[in-house]
Amino acid sequence: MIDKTIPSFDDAVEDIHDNAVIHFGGFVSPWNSPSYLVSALARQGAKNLTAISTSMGRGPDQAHLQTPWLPEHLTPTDFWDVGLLAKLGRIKKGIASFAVGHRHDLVYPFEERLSRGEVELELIGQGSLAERIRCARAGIPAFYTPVGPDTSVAEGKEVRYFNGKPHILETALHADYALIRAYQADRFGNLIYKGARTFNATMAGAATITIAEVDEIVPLGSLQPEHIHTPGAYVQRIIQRPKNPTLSWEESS
Amino acid sequence: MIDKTIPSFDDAVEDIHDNAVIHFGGFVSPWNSPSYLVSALARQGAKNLTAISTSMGRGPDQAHLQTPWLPEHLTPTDFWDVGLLAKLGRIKKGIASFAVGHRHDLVYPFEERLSRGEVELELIGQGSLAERIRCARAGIPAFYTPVGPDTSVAEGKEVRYFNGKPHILETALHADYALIRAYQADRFGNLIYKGARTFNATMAGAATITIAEVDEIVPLGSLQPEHIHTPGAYVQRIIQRPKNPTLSWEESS
Amino acid sequence: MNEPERLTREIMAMIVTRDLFDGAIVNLGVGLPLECANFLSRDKEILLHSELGLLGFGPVVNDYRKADPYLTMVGGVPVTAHPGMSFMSHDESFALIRGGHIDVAVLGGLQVDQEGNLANTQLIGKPAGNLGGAQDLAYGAKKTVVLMYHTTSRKEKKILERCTLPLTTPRCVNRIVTDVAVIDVENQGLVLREVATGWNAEMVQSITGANLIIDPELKEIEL
Amino acid sequence: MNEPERLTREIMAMIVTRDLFDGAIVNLGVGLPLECANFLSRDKEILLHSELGLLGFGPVVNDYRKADPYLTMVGGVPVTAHPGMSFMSHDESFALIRGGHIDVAVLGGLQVDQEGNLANTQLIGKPAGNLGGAQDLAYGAKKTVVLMYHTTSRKEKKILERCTLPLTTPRCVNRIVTDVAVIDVENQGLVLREVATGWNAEMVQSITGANLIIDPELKEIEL
Repeated sequence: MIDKTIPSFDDAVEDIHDNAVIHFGGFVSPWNSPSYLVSALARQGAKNLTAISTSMGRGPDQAHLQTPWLPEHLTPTDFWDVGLLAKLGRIKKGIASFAVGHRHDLVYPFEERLSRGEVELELIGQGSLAERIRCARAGIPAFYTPVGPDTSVAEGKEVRYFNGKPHILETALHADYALIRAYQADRFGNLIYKGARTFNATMAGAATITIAEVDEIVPLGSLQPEHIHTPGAYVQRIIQRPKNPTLSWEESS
Repeated sequence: MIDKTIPSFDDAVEDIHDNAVIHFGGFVSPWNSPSYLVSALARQGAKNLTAISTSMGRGPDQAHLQTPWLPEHLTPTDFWDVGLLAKLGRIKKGIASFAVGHRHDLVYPFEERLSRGEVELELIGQGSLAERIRCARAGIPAFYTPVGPDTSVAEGKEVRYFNGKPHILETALHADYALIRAYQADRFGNLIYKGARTFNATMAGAATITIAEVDEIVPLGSLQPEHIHTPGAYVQRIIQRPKNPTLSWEESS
Repeated sequence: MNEPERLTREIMAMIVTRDLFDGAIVNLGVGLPLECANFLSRDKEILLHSELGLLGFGPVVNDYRKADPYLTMVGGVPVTAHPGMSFMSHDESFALIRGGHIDVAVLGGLQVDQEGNLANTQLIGKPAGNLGGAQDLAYGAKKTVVLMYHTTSRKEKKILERCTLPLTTPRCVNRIVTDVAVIDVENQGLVLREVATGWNAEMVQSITGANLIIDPELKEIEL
Repeated sequence: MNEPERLTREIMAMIVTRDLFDGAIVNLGVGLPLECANFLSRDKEILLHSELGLLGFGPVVNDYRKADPYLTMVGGVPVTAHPGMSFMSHDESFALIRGGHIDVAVLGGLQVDQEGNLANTQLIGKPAGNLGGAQDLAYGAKKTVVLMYHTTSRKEKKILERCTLPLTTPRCVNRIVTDVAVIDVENQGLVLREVATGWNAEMVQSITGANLIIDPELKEIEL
């Protein structure tokens, strides 16, 4: 019998080792961030991580600032992102399209460490980041893209002309673990997302172990085959978010 | 106001020109083949076509053989595939993974012409075919794949090593038109498929003009945003199949 | 000589939306370009796209108590549901962009030059920039419109012979809409098409760092 | 000497399904491999995949009056719905294959050689072959099992030192299951693991075109 359900978030991330390469899904919102997986990884302590994420995150102190536009009852306290791990000094390298706060008064943990030379950064546009991750899922080691020639992202990369236009060679970004967020799952690991599917659906299957944090695990057969966004073949572990939010990332759930 | 609905199949394919490159969707079944678009194109008469299709088709005489396992009431007479166009001598070149009948007693129209040297064939595995078409949709001109080195499909293609393994360079397959089949559409061109989505969902958006033949056009707003498989941005024309099947490909609908 | 009044951000946005065609698929960058969402013509169906995998959404939510947290565009801005809306993954969203399926991208700009090069990602005093999806949008959209103030808050010129900041995307800008003018990037250079009320070609040229070719049919901006 | 009885196609299929692990994702080629679908253990959950974009479907439909025309696997064979089933596009289906997410591919074979090279696409007397999805499956699956008769209907050998037919995929086969033996492809060559009742290593070697290494624990095939 297939049952990919994991009993606790601590169990879900238990085997993540130092120096692991990790995909962090979502797009900087409490409703698409794998917050409980991030907080469990923070407690677990693995370090020297390479984080692949669209944004290097805001961290625990500023995460709530992400949603100042929402009324209080829609502003969850249980929102943690890769910035928490940067704050704790667990990140060695980031591969991202957003690395710093977009205003001068917003200085995030990864940015602080970057200024001090404590972390490495590979800045890449969002489209190439998404495609490089999708290639890892699809077994494609490299592709040529028309996006990036004559800009900073082209540095050190092969340039080749197709249809008279310059293209750069981009390589797949595979990870050891993908931490993603979905709305519903069944025990086979089939996933359904609510709203924009962001990097969660892109990263599912692009890592050796994909772990999905979901709002709800539903009985097998509840998800209509046509509606499944990510087939279970891409997902190794699923875990349901707690019904009552935990107040601090240090608290197990 | 956006309304991509076309009044007749003849109108839908009216502008397809001689020497056009065309994606033919589906996977050799009456329930996923764009049969009425194929028959309209047969009537329209465009020739010297390059056909990109997983199979070069069975043609009008043998199309019904595809479903010998089905009881009569489930064996539709209105099933036409690219083989009809091959039979009529409209195809100049095929790019496909199935080019001939799989038994000696099954000789299809494209195969007959191939034996006589009247048509050109580029035989390619199904995975590389699908990915090359997806790349056209995604604006990627070329990619490296581990599938194919040291086989016939590698002939004339660049070989390059990644992770110590040989890969071949495959290029995008863009078309002038994609003729595809879906289950439901709204006037924006959003599509939903029933069952396996086959090459229909792969080809949508991989051509300058994507034309979708659908079982039903539903009012805008009927399709739940999470359930839409192909966003309307990939589709230029939609047309609903007739309620009563036509009996011959020569009959307009 | 006192400078004539410049256009408000609302009027700037309206210039952009004025030119959108019915059925256009449009991506609005964060900041100033997002203002366009508030001035879409009701006579036209414009489909807005957002990078995180959202196409055809409705206006930005004004009453945040009514916000659906699962329905936000880039920047975390809540938007409304709209008939015909669809969701997708990030990779598909950028397939849509890179593959040329977006009609118009409206982006902010720090600098644009006469070759249509765009610089809009540098963050002064920061250890790195933020690229976001700007490179893909500027490359992939059939038409790229830069919506920006004509000069910086320190009166520095932003339209130049050659960008001095790191490029986001080379040779991508088709039109520049500012608080004083509408300028098209053509093969022969920057063509001044329209000026704000009270402005003339000379005055626009004086705050522009590249030579402007004056359209013989130069007009005052009208909405 | 009369040859001992060979195994039926049903028994051959059961040898393959015997070895599938609970939770395995398996793709069955058309023809003989498809027979495996009828002998999946009820004690294990095996997810069947089909190239056209179908994962986790149920048994092949026997009563065609009950067939759902929208639910067919490759070859147009009608199958049944199953809880946990999902559908996808052709490109995603092959991302799944090429990306290494299929545990076992069971393919037919015309020839297999001692390096694990596979030839299974040539069609004698035809102007071209059919590649289908075999190249991707043979490459992408974590384990590739070839299920075929040990010799052709004309008694020609099919397990060879080197394939003479055009290769489908080089160095891809892990195990060969035939109507007389189970043979693994190892670094050192072909290892004979199991033989059918009444057969011994010598007899299998006599109809095999490559040297067989005899497993010291050679067994009679049991299900």
